[in-house]
Amino acid sequence: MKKIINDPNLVVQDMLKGLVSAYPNSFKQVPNTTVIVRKDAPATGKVGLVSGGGSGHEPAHAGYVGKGMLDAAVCGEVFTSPTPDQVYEAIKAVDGGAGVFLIIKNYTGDVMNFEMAAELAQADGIEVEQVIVNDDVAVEDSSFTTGRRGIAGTIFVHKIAGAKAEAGGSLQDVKTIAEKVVANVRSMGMALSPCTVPAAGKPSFELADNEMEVGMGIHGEPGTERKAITTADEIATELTQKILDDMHLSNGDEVAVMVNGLGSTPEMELYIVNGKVNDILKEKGINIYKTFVGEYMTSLEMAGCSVTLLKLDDELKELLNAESQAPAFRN
Amino acid sequence: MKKIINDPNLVVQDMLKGLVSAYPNSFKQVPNTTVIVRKDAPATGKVGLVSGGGSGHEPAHAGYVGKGMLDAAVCGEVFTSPTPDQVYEAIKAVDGGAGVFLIIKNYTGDVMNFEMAAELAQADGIEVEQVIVNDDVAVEDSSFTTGRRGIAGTIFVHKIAGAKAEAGGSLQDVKTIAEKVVANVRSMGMALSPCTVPAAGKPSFELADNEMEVGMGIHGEPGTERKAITTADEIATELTQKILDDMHLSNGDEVAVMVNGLGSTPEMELYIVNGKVNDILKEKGINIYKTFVGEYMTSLEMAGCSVTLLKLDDELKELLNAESQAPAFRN
Amino acid sequence: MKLGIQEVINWLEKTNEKIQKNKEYLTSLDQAIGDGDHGINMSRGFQEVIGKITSTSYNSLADLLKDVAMTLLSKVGGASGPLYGTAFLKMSMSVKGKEAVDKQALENALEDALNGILQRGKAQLGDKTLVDVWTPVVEFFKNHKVIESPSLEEVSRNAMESTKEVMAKKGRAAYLKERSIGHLDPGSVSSYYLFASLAEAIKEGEE
Amino acid sequence: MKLGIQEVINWLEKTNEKIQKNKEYLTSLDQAIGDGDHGINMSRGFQEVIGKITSTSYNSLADLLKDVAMTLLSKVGGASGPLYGTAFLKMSMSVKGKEAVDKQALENALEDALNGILQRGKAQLGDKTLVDVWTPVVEFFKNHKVIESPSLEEVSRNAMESTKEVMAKKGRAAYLKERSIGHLDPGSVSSYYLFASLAEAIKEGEE
Ligand SMILES: Nc1ncnc2c1ncn2[C@@H]1O[C@H](COP(=O)(O)OP(=O)(O)O)[C@@H](O)[C@H]1O
Ligand SMILES: Nc1ncnc2c1ncn2[C@@H]1O[C@H](COP(=O)(O)OP(=O)(O)O)[C@@H](O)[C@H]1O
Ligand SMILES: [Mg+2]
Ligand SMILES: [Mg+2]
Ligand SMILES: [Mg+2]
Ligand SMILES: [Mg+2]
Repeated sequence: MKKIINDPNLVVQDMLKGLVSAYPNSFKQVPNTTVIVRKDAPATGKVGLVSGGGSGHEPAHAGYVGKGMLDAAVCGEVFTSPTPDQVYEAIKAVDGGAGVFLIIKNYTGDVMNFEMAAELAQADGIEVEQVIVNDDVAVEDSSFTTGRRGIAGTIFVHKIAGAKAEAGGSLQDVKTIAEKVVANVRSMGMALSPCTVPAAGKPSFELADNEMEVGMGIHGEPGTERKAITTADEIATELTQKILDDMHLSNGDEVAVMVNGLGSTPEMELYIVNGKVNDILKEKGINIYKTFVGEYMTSLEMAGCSVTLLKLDDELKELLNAESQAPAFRN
Repeated sequence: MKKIINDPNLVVQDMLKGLVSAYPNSFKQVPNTTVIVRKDAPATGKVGLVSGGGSGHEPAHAGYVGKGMLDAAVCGEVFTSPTPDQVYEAIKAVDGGAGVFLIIKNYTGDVMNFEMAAELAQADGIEVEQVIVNDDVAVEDSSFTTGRRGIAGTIFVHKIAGAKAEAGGSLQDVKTIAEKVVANVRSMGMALSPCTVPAAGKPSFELADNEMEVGMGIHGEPGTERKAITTADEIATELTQKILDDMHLSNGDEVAVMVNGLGSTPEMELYIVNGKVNDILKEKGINIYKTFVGEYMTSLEMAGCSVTLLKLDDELKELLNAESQAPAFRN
Repeated sequence: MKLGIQEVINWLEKTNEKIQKNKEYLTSLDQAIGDGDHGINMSRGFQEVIGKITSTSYNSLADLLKDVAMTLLSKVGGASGPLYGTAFLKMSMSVKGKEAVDKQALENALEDALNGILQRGKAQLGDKTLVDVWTPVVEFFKNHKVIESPSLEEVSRNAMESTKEVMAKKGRAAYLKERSIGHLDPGSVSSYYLFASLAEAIKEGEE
Repeated sequence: MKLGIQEVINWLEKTNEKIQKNKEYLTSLDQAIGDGDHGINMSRGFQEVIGKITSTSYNSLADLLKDVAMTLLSKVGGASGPLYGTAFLKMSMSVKGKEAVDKQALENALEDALNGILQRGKAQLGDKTLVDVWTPVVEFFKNHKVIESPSLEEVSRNAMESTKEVMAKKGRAAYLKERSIGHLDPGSVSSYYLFASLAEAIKEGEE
């Protein structure tokens, strides 16, 4: 394991220190927690937005804290959902009287921990609502299982629900729009190499020199299929097609595209993938309204990428374009 | 070599396609070249800013093309300076009558190719000026040798010279401010792992599991020293101290800090480094005006980071804060 | 059988020892079909539990178990944190007012804990989760008047081993579908440590 | 000695063959003390040169050499592109109006080329650059009335090999300081291919 760290068990604490000192005018840390909130929190009369999850997905989620996006991010241990007490602290810190909205990625741990926190806050009289993001089409959407995971599409939920809250939307408005984003966003990813959780000290899985893993999660979980590595064009085609199979987009529909790097994939490669995604969508008559290429939801130093499509209408477009002051998503 | 690419010899071409299709409203590609220019170029009456170099440093330099920063980026083959004819095309494309300014990183190849292009453009009657960025304190600043390399500090030159040009500065004004940035910016980097040029197919150097390379360049060039890997705090201290030794900052001085990832270092680790850089500067009474943490000047998938300090005065602060619409530097 | 405060602390210390000793093993099980943090999570959590309960003096079993619950809830995280936390919280509620538990009281506490786990995690028996260990253990208590330590250990071990050949339907391993077969469920292994330790604590309590 | 258009094309084709054959070798030399692209750069450039000159018919040596220069300038990039490009541009200017070069004209052309390289790159003899090969080759021409092919090859080979033991002062290898000692300079090796091929072309031209 080669990492630029101090004590492997203190990486989250050390990271938070460096994060707050990078943006002293935008962020503050709730004392004795791993919660990052907007400096001006709570914003009176505004719905407070809280997201979070395990660390190791930077810039998710603290990088999305800022005017127009999240009010708080709860940073768990690496790849481990944060505990209910931490989420509860975040809810209290951002409650400005208009209720608090939780954006939860669909992992058993996140769902349980956030829900327990919501119960604690509700007991205090804070109104809490939530959305569960499950954009990963690699996984079957079945009610008998855990269902789909939440991956890079979550960023669009942050952005659009954040804009709604900033514009003065009620807790119910924010919930409605967040659910609309979740209903219209799909993602799929692949990896060329695993990542190493600092405290574990060894890679999460192993891949031969000619192998790639398709449909893997963002926590070093193995994917749905392992196969011989192909070209960027074939990878882009496979990911995009899998999404389109699930989305039923038609000629003339408008989408936002995100080509997301998982940690160690050079931006050059992400752009190569984007070129092909673009071709595929154009060929089908799907209009690309806006494209995001970069590292939005990573998995430590995993090599690989994901593609996300968000189907847009006028309301979503307006909110997507609204101002954001979050360090990792400036609009 | 595991990469998400098609033909290794066509990575630059494929990347440019994906880049232009990601930002169709901001960028255009000069036909039959590897030159990316602002969609509205040339801006009549504004000094045109051109930078560039080998590819593989994304988002440098095309990511810095946009209102308030560069007018054009010339993208050479991976780690290979672009040829004079390409730079010449860029100069012609952004010449709006007020002259063209070249921002060149101090590598023999870049300097020679850009200067030949400048000669061609001057022969056409276009006024051309240039600055050579040499912020890397790893390398001795000697007039008997090639001198210092240009690395991540270049981004501050783009930003500040770009703001000056956007504000209506003359070619001489832009040159003066660019030289001021160069005089006040210093960087130093280290790597934990090498990178692989796609067409070469094998890593640029080898490092044992417990080794790091200090003072290496951004092209896979070996560094100035190879030693046992230490903690993030020690790495941050070594890089910052080497810079401070060269800069003579005193109590009360103000700086901008950049902690730059080289390609595959998780943002978490960059923030850990930033936390320590912050401590060191605070301890010395140096005020941190603004901090930039992220991937600004990469070296494909190299693991490692660099630290950059820019000493500020009121003029530099104002220009640093000016609006920028470049995809990789939004202000 | 009678477990008082000392015996429960003994149970938790034995559990902690097994978890610390097998931290890397648990993590490697989770790397195979999950995200590779189960050993780290359990190790962090139980270390804190031991720190807490050995530095506090307790008059009631419920208080002790509540501290365990709250420590697990706030230190483990992931899926296992709320599940183990809920389990101990339910046990604490179940033993309220008691200074020690006999066989029946322990059975009730474990059953309440299992119900808490089921409610919180919504898994069913056979989904390849720690429910697959807790369920047969509770059944075993129900079906036997007297709890023989070796049998308790055996029941929980067999239950843990049985998770190997099933396909996961809950938790991260569910994403792997068929590929989850052939691997032990990490949470079932940590639950096995809990019950193997309970068996030891029961036995030592009788000596 | 007389080199006309055919002989110069022969020279360049032989150079190209050596470069293509040693592409990976040149790259690995550049990986050791530079950035690992010299083989890629030279291979791309010379392939284009051969494509260009074999698909064009020339009446003048100057036109041929100018096409070589422009192709190298626009296809090689890096440090070597402008240097080799400048060298061939200066040679083209030097042979203006000539249909072929004799020994003296070739000597003048090479000297002009070297001066162009020195002006463009500002390196000095001993800086561990291709100047360390070009300088002794030009000296050799000046000091000999007749150019013996084997001697030309030997002079350039020795010069190339001599770069191994010196410390770089120009080019990327300079950043390595002492650590550059013990490695051949990649540009000197490609220049050696150029002169070894020239020696062959001269010999074949005389046959
Ligand atoms: N819904 C559930 N119900 C019961 N147990 C579960 C459920 N989901 C996961 N588990 C258990 O949790 C274990 C994983 O715990 P851990 O690795 O600590 O958390 P995470 O999966 O969040 O990384 C699994 O092995 C399984 O036994
Ligand atoms: N200033 C210079 N003068 C002469 N030759 C130089 C100079 N700088 C570099 N070279 C030559 O160029 C070679 C490197 O070429 P190449 O690898 O293609 O370019 P780059 O160094 O830009 O990657 C070196 O081996 C050296 O021989
Ligand atoms: Mg986890
Ligand atoms: Mg180069
Ligand atoms: Mg886990
Ligand atoms: Mg080179």
